[in-house]
Amino acid sequence: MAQSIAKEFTKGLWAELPPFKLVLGLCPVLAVTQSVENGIGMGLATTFVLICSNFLVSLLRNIIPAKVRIACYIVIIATFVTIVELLMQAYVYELFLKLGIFIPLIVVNCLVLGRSEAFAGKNAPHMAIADGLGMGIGFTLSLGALGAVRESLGAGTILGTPLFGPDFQPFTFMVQAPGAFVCLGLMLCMMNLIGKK
Amino acid sequence: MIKRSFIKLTGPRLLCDQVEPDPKKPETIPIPPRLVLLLHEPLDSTRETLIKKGDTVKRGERLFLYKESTEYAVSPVSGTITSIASYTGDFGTIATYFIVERDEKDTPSNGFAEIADTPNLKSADSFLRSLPGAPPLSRFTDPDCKINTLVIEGTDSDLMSTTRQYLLATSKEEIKRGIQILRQMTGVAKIAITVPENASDDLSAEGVQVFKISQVYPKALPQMIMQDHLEIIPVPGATCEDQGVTFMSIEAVISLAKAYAQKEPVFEKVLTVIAKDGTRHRVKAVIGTPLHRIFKQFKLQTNERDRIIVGGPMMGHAAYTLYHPVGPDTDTVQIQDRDAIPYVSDYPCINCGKCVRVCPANVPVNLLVRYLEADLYEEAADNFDLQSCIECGLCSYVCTARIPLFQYIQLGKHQLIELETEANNA
Amino acid sequence: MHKQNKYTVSHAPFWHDGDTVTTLNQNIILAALPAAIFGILKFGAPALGVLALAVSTAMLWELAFNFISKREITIADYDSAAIGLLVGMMLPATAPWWIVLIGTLIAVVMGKMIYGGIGGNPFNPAVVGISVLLVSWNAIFDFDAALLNYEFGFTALAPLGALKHQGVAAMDLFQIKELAMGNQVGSIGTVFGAGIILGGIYLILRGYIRWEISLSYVAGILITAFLFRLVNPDLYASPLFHLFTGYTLLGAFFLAPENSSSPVNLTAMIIYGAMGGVMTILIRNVGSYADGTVFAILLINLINPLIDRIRPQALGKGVNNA
Amino acid sequence: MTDFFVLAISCIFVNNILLAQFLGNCPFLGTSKKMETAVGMSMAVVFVLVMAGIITWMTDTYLLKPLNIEFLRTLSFILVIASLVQFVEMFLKKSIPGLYAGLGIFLPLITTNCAVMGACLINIKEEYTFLQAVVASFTYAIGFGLALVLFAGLRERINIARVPQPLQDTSLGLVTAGIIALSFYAFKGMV
Amino acid sequence: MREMISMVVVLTVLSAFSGGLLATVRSSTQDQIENQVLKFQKAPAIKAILSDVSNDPLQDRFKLTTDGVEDTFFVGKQDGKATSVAFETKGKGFEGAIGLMVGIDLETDTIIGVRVTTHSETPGVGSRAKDDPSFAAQFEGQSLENGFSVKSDDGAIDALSGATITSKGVCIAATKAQELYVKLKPEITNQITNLAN
Ligand SMILES: Cc1cc2nc3c(=O)[nH]c(=O)nc-3n(C[C@H](O)[C@H](O)[C@H](O)COP(=O)(O)O)c2cc1C
Ligand SMILES: Cc1cc2nc3c(=O)[nH]c(=O)nc-3n(C[C@H](O)[C@H](O)[C@H](O)COP(=O)(O)O)c2cc1C
Ligand SMILES: Cc1cc2nc3c(=O)[nH]c(=O)nc-3n(C[C@H](O)[C@H](O)[C@H](O)COP(=O)(O)O)c2cc1C
Ligand SMILES: Cc1cc2nc3c(=O)[nH]c(=O)nc-3n(C[C@H](O)[C@H](O)[C@H](O)CO)c2cc1C
Ligand code: SF4
Ligand code: SF4
Ligand code: SF4
Ligand code: FES
Repeated sequence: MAQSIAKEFTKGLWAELPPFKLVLGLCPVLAVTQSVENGIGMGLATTFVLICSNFLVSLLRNIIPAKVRIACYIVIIATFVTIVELLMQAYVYELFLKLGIFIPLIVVNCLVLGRSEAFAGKNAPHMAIADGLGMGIGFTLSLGALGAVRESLGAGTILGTPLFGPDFQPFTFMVQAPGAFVCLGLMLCMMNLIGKK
Repeated sequence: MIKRSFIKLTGPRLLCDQVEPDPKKPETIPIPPRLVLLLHEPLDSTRETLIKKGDTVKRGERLFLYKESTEYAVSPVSGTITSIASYTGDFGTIATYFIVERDEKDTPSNGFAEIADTPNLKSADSFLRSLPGAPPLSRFTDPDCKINTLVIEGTDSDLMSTTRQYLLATSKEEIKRGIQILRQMTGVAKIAITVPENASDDLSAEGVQVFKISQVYPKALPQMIMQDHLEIIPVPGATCEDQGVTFMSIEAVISLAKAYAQKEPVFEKVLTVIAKDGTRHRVKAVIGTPLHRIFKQFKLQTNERDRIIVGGPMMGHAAYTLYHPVGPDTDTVQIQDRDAIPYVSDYPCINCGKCVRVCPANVPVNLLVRYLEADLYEEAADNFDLQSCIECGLCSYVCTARIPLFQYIQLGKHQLIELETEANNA
Repeated sequence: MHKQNKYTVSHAPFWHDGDTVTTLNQNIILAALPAAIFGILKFGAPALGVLALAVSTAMLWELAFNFISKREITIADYDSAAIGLLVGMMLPATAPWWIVLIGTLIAVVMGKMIYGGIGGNPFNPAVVGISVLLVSWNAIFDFDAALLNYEFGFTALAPLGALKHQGVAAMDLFQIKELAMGNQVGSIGTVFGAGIILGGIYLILRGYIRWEISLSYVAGILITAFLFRLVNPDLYASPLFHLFTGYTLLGAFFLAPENSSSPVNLTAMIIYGAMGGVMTILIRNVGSYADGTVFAILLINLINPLIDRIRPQALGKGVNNA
Repeated sequence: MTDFFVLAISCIFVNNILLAQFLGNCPFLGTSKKMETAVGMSMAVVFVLVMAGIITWMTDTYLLKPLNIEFLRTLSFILVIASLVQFVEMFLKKSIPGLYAGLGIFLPLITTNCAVMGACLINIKEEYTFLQAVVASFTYAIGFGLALVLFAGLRERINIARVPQPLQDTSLGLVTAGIIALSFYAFKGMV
Repeated sequence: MREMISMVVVLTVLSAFSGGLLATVRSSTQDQIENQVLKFQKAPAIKAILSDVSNDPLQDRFKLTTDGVEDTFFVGKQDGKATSVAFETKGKGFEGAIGLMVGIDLETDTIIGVRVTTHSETPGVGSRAKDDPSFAAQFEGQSLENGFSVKSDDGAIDALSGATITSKGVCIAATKAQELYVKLKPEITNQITNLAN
């Protein structure tokens, strides 16, 4: 039992690491990873929604009629997204401004709905939480890593701390839109290389 | 053979050779003691053949491999069969060869003589298929083809070759007689003859249309003639016969005339042999003569890794042995020095577009080759016009990346047929 | 049985016109030399340094990629050398070494090698390299600042920069003839318009680039600039001014006709070239950038696969079996 | 009129929803391997985005704002879009089966497509009037389709090139998308 | 039929629950959110501009409506007397709108200072309008008789190198502030008197 919880948790960290292994939920990954802070913030917001919605969906899985399940999932997810939205506005407003439209868009993040549909709707609550937590942490780490690469090259800093000397002229391509695609593509290539070995 | 001109705005303009103004008579090659006869039917080692090693054959006798065989070879000499074996051609096509050891008696077979009084399509087809020039008589008897046009090719379709032009210029009488026989025999409505654009057209009196063919390669190819002169657009994937047109070499016409005149098939084939240095020898050799006999006559040296080309440089094929025989349709043979052989590469297409510019059939070769390389034959045929290719070889000739494009295309067409048969069998 | 020679057996055709990828690239480099050498004479040793570093690093990046991906070594085809040279020619002589290094890395690896090497790249590699540099270190391409320490015998102002800042009045500072002869401030290999045209004509005559693309590109530039000027001569510069400044001519003869990323059919080539010219002028006259050539070329590279579907019907296509 | 033209140019090119706003990337990568699917998806997006743009604009203007419950925007928009897609699907299935056969498989994908939801939210954020919202929705969708179709054209070629194994497919697709986004810099500052 | 009912019931209950939950969260975060908006978007700029005031300008604020647009004005006082006012205007930059807080001395009608509040300019290029104090300093002490423009438009402002468009955007915003101030001066004075009472 414990082992399988551990399994559900760890699969999100490598075997099904979003967004690399499941190429879903790309928009926030690309749009908000100019910095580590943004990436992790977005990741945590998504994780919160993932865990809560996974839990509630799983709890209600026997009550929700199959035909309206997607609608119910959407209501549940949207509720938690709005809660995150409000909480972030109230307590981490600066981050909220940077993430902008992508916070409400968690509601359509294919990853969140995908987990409800593929996992939470069929499994017990504790498993669903483990799954949500694993996927969420995997997602957060991915966003953080991407943010780290982009921020360090594109701005010469990590979490705002300068990495290089004052003469350094940052590789701004990395923090711009095209750089996001290129960076994610190259990271995916790295993952493929590592995965093959 | 570096052919690139310095200024190349418009791509290459390859001109077919023209026969010399006052051609010499061909030199006759003595009939060799042993002849190699090719038969276009595979040998099945599990079955007993009709003809066996040690059998004797008469001059003009037809050799069938099995009882129900329709393909046959004709022995130009009387003698003994000393061996029967398989011969591998392009794309794994398997033929069979016989070796006939000539005897001194030279006994004729009188099969053809019996029916030679009244020229008739069916009997001609059953005796004269391997006349010099290889008349496509079976096409007329094939109920699936409704042939209404016969085009006699007095022009050589490939570069370097001048054999047909030579015959056109020197055998007017036979040609006229041959055309009469053909008209009578086939009843075909329209007969045309192709001549080089600067030749005199004193054949028109015969009620034969004369097509003047540009010297520019590949204007003398059957599909080009259909398009330019018959105004029939060749349909991709269909043969000329499917569209009611058949092409016949001028030598076939001449041989038919001679055969009916002397009531015996003829065996002597005219061909042009081109040495490494480009000197030409016009030759008359019996069908089945191994090439090395001819080379010996002119003291032509061949070395390891040279290339022996049967046919022209654009569409011919390379023989792997000097024992390759003169066939009914062998018009040209040339030896290419190993240092003149252009290399091919497995580079990817760099999209330079030269092939597209040069292709007479507007095939998007640059894209086609990518699909062929990826073994996507059906897609290649559906979207990239594989079947429109008329096999002129120009794309390979110009390819900057030196991809064997023409080979890929032929392979693709071959694979398509395989896929189709597979689908039909399933 | 006597010994048989082994003959070469392969498929027709048995002749070839003699072109190879190597000769193609050698000729492109040769054609680029007049403009490049002019740049070296004008900007001195630093220009030579940039070009040499660009060519050598471009080849090294390809070599490294060949090693890492365990593929055949392909640098002998001079393709990377040509890419490196073009990247170098688009940089100012004072570009720091690391800019050159990063520029060729992106051009060769991201522009070409990851697509499977020569022939696979959907975008012009040199243009990919330069455009990434441009959006990252915009200041490097501020030619006025870059060439501050040079003494020239002519107006030492980058023409397109002056046009963007001072408006069309800036045109009076320059004479077309002077611009064409290379008496202007700019990157190493693009100031000498006449030299680029010379190289372009050489390539066209020798059939190494598709003339349809180059000519329609130039026509697109001239016609669009002319139309803008017709509408408001007080706002927009003349066609010839646009032609002989910035990367225009390099774009027309060396960048747009890059084989792999451009179309091969007539109509498509003309649309492609003309679009490139039109977009270049649009960016200069309406958009943000002083010189829009590289983005215009990326854009036409992008539409290439779609427009190259416009091609003549293949023989017999669509004919019913009569 | 010129205002709408400028808005249209802005939405199609300058602020392209995919390449400048980062919305709708999953279908961008997922449906661009073949030209056919790219065209199908593009048409489906045009269809749905215009309707969703109109309905969400009305929801926001006539329901959420008057009742001062804008905090329910996310919830109401996603519900409206999801039901709209359901409805369109049923309608097409019954009435225009031909179109349904073409678009059918793409419709469910659209529910979870940032492009649709995102464009609706942008309409509100930018405080567009009704007509502006309609034009913006339509032209955002056109911009989406344009980018998708161009991308598919490239990918069809890339797919048959000799791409090193670890880069194949999505990885190289992303890098290519990056260069496409770079090429759209051409339109910077044009409106 | 039973299924139908259960579908409707489940959806309704879920929606009601969601609405209730959200309304609760909303009401408990509302004030906090408003504070945050002021604090993060306006406060730093206002504090920087109205640095030597004795009151809290965030508290002493009023709203005015012109042409249907509502603007908030923040009043700075010294020794209980209103000496300055700050408000925000917008200009169009390279990537989008640039928000500019403009502080004005009520007596001399000159600019005390300006600060960029919100923008989406390129990091390292246009973003220097916000980060580079020397750019904003050019506006200090300028009179409000005319608008502002960069030198290439025959104005007096030195553009940021490589970011002329951003610079123009800031000038547009400053010019708007000037126009607004000239137009609203009487009303502003009015409101300030009201505020004092
Ligand atoms: C692999 C590697 C990457 C480097 N990347 C950068 C870089 O991106 N930016 C930079 O300013 N310096 C970079 N450096 C250079 C050093 O960090 C150091 O700043 C430099 O040697 C000092 O040179 P300078 O004083 O001439 O600027 C890099 C060095 C190495 C070895
Ligand atoms: C495909 C093929 C390959 C042959 N290879 C040889 C060979 O290697 N050596 C040989 O002596 N004869 C070879 N022959 C020829 C016959 O075996 C026979 O020897 C030939 O007809 C002798 O001809 P000649 O007397 O003119 O040399 C070959 C024939 C064919 C069709
Ligand atoms: C990646 C990139 C980002 C840019 N960002 C800005 C910007 O934020 N603000 C701006 O005014 N110009 C920006 N530009 C525009 C260029 O700097 C352009 O040259 C400028 O509009 C003209 O400014 P200049 O006259 O000072 O060179 C950017 C250019 C690039 C390549
Ligand atoms: C891989 C590499 C990247 C570099 N990138 C930068 C850069 O982005 N900005 C910069 O000013 N210098 C860069 N440098 C160069 C280094 O910092 C250089 O010594 C000084 O910038 C020269 O003033 C780079 C050096 C290397 C080796
Ligand atoms: S190409 Fe045409 S003429 Fe030639 S053999 Fe085939 S069908 Fe006959
Ligand atoms: S061989 Fe090549 S050039 Fe000739 S028709 Fe076929 S595709 Fe065209
Ligand atoms: S000639 Fe060769 S390299 Fe050039 S486009 Fe054709 S196939 Fe490609
Ligand atoms: S996350 Fe945007 S479409 Fe999937």
